Amino acid sequence: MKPLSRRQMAWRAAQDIAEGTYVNLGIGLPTMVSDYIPSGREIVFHSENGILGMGPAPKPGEEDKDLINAGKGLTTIVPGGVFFHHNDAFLMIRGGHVDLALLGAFEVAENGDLANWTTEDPDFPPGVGGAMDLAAGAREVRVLVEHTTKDGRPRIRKRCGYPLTAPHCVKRVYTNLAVLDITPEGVVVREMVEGLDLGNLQERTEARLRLANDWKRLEAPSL
Amino acid sequence: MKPLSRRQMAWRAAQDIAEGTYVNLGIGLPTMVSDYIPSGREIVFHSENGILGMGPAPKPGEEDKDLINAGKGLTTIVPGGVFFHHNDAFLMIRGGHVDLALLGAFEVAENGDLANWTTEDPDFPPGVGGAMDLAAGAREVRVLVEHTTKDGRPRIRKRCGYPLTAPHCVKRVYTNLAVLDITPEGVVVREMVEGLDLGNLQERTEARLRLANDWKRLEAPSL
Amino acid sequence: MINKVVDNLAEAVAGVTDGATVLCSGFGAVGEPVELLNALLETGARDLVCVSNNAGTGDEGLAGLIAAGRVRKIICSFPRTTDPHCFEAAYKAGKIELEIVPQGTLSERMRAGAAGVGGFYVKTAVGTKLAHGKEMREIDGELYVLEKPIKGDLALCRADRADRWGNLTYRKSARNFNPVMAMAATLTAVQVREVVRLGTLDPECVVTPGIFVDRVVVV
Amino acid sequence: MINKVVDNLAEAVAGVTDGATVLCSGFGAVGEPVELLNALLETGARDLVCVSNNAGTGDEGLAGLIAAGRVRKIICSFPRTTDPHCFEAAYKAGKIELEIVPQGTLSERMRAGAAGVGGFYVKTAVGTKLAHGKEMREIDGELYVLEKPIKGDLALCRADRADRWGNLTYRKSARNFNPVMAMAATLTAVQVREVVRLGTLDPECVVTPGIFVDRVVVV
Repeated sequence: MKPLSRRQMAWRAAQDIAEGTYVNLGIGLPTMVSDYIPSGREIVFHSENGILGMGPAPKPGEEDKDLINAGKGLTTIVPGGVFFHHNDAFLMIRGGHVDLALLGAFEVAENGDLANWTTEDPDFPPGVGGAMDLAAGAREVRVLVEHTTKDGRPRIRKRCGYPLTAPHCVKRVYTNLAVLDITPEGVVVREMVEGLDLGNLQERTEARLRLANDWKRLEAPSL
Repeated sequence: MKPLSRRQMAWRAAQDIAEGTYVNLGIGLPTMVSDYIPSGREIVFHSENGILGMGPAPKPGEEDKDLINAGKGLTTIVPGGVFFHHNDAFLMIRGGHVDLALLGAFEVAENGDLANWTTEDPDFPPGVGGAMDLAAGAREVRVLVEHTTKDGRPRIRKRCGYPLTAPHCVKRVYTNLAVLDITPEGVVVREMVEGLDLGNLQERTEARLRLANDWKRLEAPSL
Repeated sequence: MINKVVDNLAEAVAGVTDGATVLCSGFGAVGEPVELLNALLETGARDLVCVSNNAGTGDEGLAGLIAAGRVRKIICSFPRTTDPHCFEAAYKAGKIELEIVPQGTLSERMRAGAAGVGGFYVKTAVGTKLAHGKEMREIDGELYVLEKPIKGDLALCRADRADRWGNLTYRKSARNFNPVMAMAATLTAVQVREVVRLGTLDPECVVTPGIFVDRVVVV
Repeated sequence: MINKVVDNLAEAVAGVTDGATVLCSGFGAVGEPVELLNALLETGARDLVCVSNNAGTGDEGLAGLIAAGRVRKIICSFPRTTDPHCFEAAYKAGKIELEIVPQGTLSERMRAGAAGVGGFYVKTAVGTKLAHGKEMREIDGELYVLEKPIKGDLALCRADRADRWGNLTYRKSARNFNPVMAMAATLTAVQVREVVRLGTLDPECVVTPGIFVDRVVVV
C-alpha cells in the first residue's frame, strides 16, 4: 500500500479545481493546495481577512507585514487581486459567492457532517475563527484529512464524535488513501491508492463505503 | 403680521445647525437651507445617493451628469467630500450616524408624528423614497413647512390625517410663522413673527400650543 | 484564462428567462445601465419583476421595458422621478403591479440576499402603512419590522472601469445602487466605459471585486 | 473648523469609563491599534468587555490589557493566535470570561449595530453548540439562527492615512475589522500613520467616511 504524502494529498485536491473558481483554503494542509494548481489555470484565492487574488508566499526581501493570510503567514497578491474589509470578506463566504472551501477536519460523517473546530481539550480555550462561516456558507465544501488518526482510529465516521462545525456540508473528502464523495446514497469511493481493496479501506473507515463502478487508482507524482 | 418667505424659513433653520453636524436635507424647501449656513461654519451635507460633503450647485460649465443630489439636481462636492454606495448611505441614516434630517412635511402632529410621503391622491402612484428611513433613522428630525395649507387648514395637528412617515420623530418645526418644539409636554412656541400673539397663532394651529417663558420674535434678514 | 468581457450587449444578457427577477441599477438616469436594459428588451423576455429605485426615465432603458409591457411588477422606492411617463401610463392602465419599499430597506433587502442573511429587523416603516401585514418584534423596548431578502436572477449594472476578472470602479454618484445589486443576483452583467489590463486598477480602490461579476461589456 | 485630529494618545482615549464595551480592531497583530490600546491601559479603565477577532498577541495592546486584569470578558472568534500567552494565563486562572462567536457572525453583529438592524438571521452555527440557547427560525425551508447586534462604547482602530474630517484609508490586509468597528461604536478613535490636508484623499477611494470617526491621532 502506498499512502499519499501530505504534499500529494494537496496536489490531488488541486487537480479538481476548475479555472475561474473562487477558492478559500483552510489553515494548515489545505493552504498547500495553492502550490499545485496546474500551470496556466487561473484560480482566485480568497482570504477571510479581506483579500481576493492571494498569491504565493513573498520572496525574501519582498515581505510586507500588512499583507497576511488567514493563518497569519505573510502572503502576496497577484495582478487583479483586491483588498476589502472583513464584513465584505464574510458576505462573500456566507452569501455563497466563494465557490469552494477546502478545509481540514478532525472528523467527517457519512451524512456530510463536519467537525473541525474543537476537540474540547480542557487545556485549551476553544476557538472557531471562520470555520463555521465557511462550512455553512461556501457553495461547496471539500475536506483534506488523513484517513485515520495517528493511532489508527477512523476519521470518516458514521457520526462525528467531536462538536460539529456544520451539518451536511461536506461533498468530497481527499485522504491519504482515497477520494470519497458524500452522496445521498452514502460514502462512495472514487479513487483508492494501489494495494488497497474496498475491504482493506473499509477496515480503516467507520462509515459504510460503496465502490463507484468507475473507480480509479489514486495516484500522484513524487513531490 | 410678517410671515417669513420660504428663503427666510430656510435661513432660520440654517442658523440652528452647529459646526460639524452631519445633515441630510430633504427635497424642496429643505434643500435651500445649505445656502444660508453662516460663513465659516463647517457642516457636512449627506446625500442618500452616496455623497458626504455635498457642495452647492455647479457653476455653468462645471456640471457633471454623474454628480447629482437626492432631488436629481446637479451638485458638487467640497474638499473632504467622499462617495460611497447606496447601502452605506442608508446605513448612515438608519444607524443614527446622520445627526440631523431637515425634512418637508404635509402634516406634523403634536406627538411628533410626521406625514410627508403621500396624500393618497388616486391620480398619482405613491412613492416613499428615503423619507421613512430618514424619519425613523436620523438622530434628530426637524421639519420645515408652511404653517397652514394654501386654503388655510393647519399643518400642525393633533393627529396626522395623512398616512404617517414615522411616528414620534419630529423634534422641531420651522414654519413661516413660528419655531415650535415638540416636547413630552406638548407643542412649545419658541419664536413667533411680529404681529402674532399666542391666540392668533393657536387659531392657525390644530395642536394645542404653549408659549415658552423665554419666547422670542422670529426674525430673519431680507433675502 | 478568466475573461468575463463579452463581445456585445446581446451576449451580456443572454439566457434571461420569462418571469425573471431583474435588479436594475441607477438613481434616476444616473448609473442606469440603459444599453443593457435596451438589450434585455430585444431578448423578448417578458413577465419580468424589476427591482429599481425608480421606475424609468424618458423612453429608454427601464422605461422602454415598461412601455413594451415586459414588466409584470416593479419593486421600487419612488416610481415618479424625472419624466416617468412610461410608468405612469402603465400604472394608470392597471398593467403593472407596484410594490413600494423604503429606499434604505430596498437596498438592505438586496444586501441581505447577497450576504446569506435570511431576514432582518429594522425600525424603518414601523407605525406606517408600509409595514402592514409584516411581522413586528419588540427588541430592547423598541418595535422593529421583519424584512426579507431580495435576490435577483439577473442584475444589470453600470460601472466606469473594469478588468477581465470583473473588478469594478465607479464614477461619483453613479456608484449608487450598482455595488449592492451586483452582489445580489445569480447572474450579474455590467456595462462599463472602459476595460483595462488586469493589474491596472488599484487593489485598494476597487469597489466591486470581480467575484460578484459574471459578464462585462464595453458601451 | 471641523478638526478631529487630537494631539496625543491620552486625548484620543479620554472619557472611557469602567465597564465599557471596547471594539479592538486587528487580525492578529495586523491592523491592531497597539498604541491606542496601551493608552487605554494607562487610563486605568477596568471591567472592560473587549470585542476582537483574537485575544491579543505578545505583551502589548490587547494582550497588555488582559495581563493587567482590565478585561472582564472577551468576545472573539479565535482567542489563540500568534503568542497568546497573556490570554491563556488569564483564561486558565479563570480571570476572564470568553464568548466565542463565528468570525463572520462577529463582523455582521457589529455591522448590524452600526446599521440600525435590531437582529438578523444566518445559517452559520446552525446545528452546532455555538447556536445553543439561540432562537431558531425556519425560512424557506432552511434553518437560521437569530443574531443580535453588538455596539461598542468605544472603538479603537488603526488606519494608514486620514484627514481632519476623519476620512480614512487603509493598507492592504491591515484593513480587516477596522471599517466595521469604526462604524459600530459611540466613540471611535483611530491611530494613523499620517494626516493629510483635507481634499488630498481621493473621494472615490476613501474606505471609512469621516462620519464614523471621532478622534484621529498620528502614531
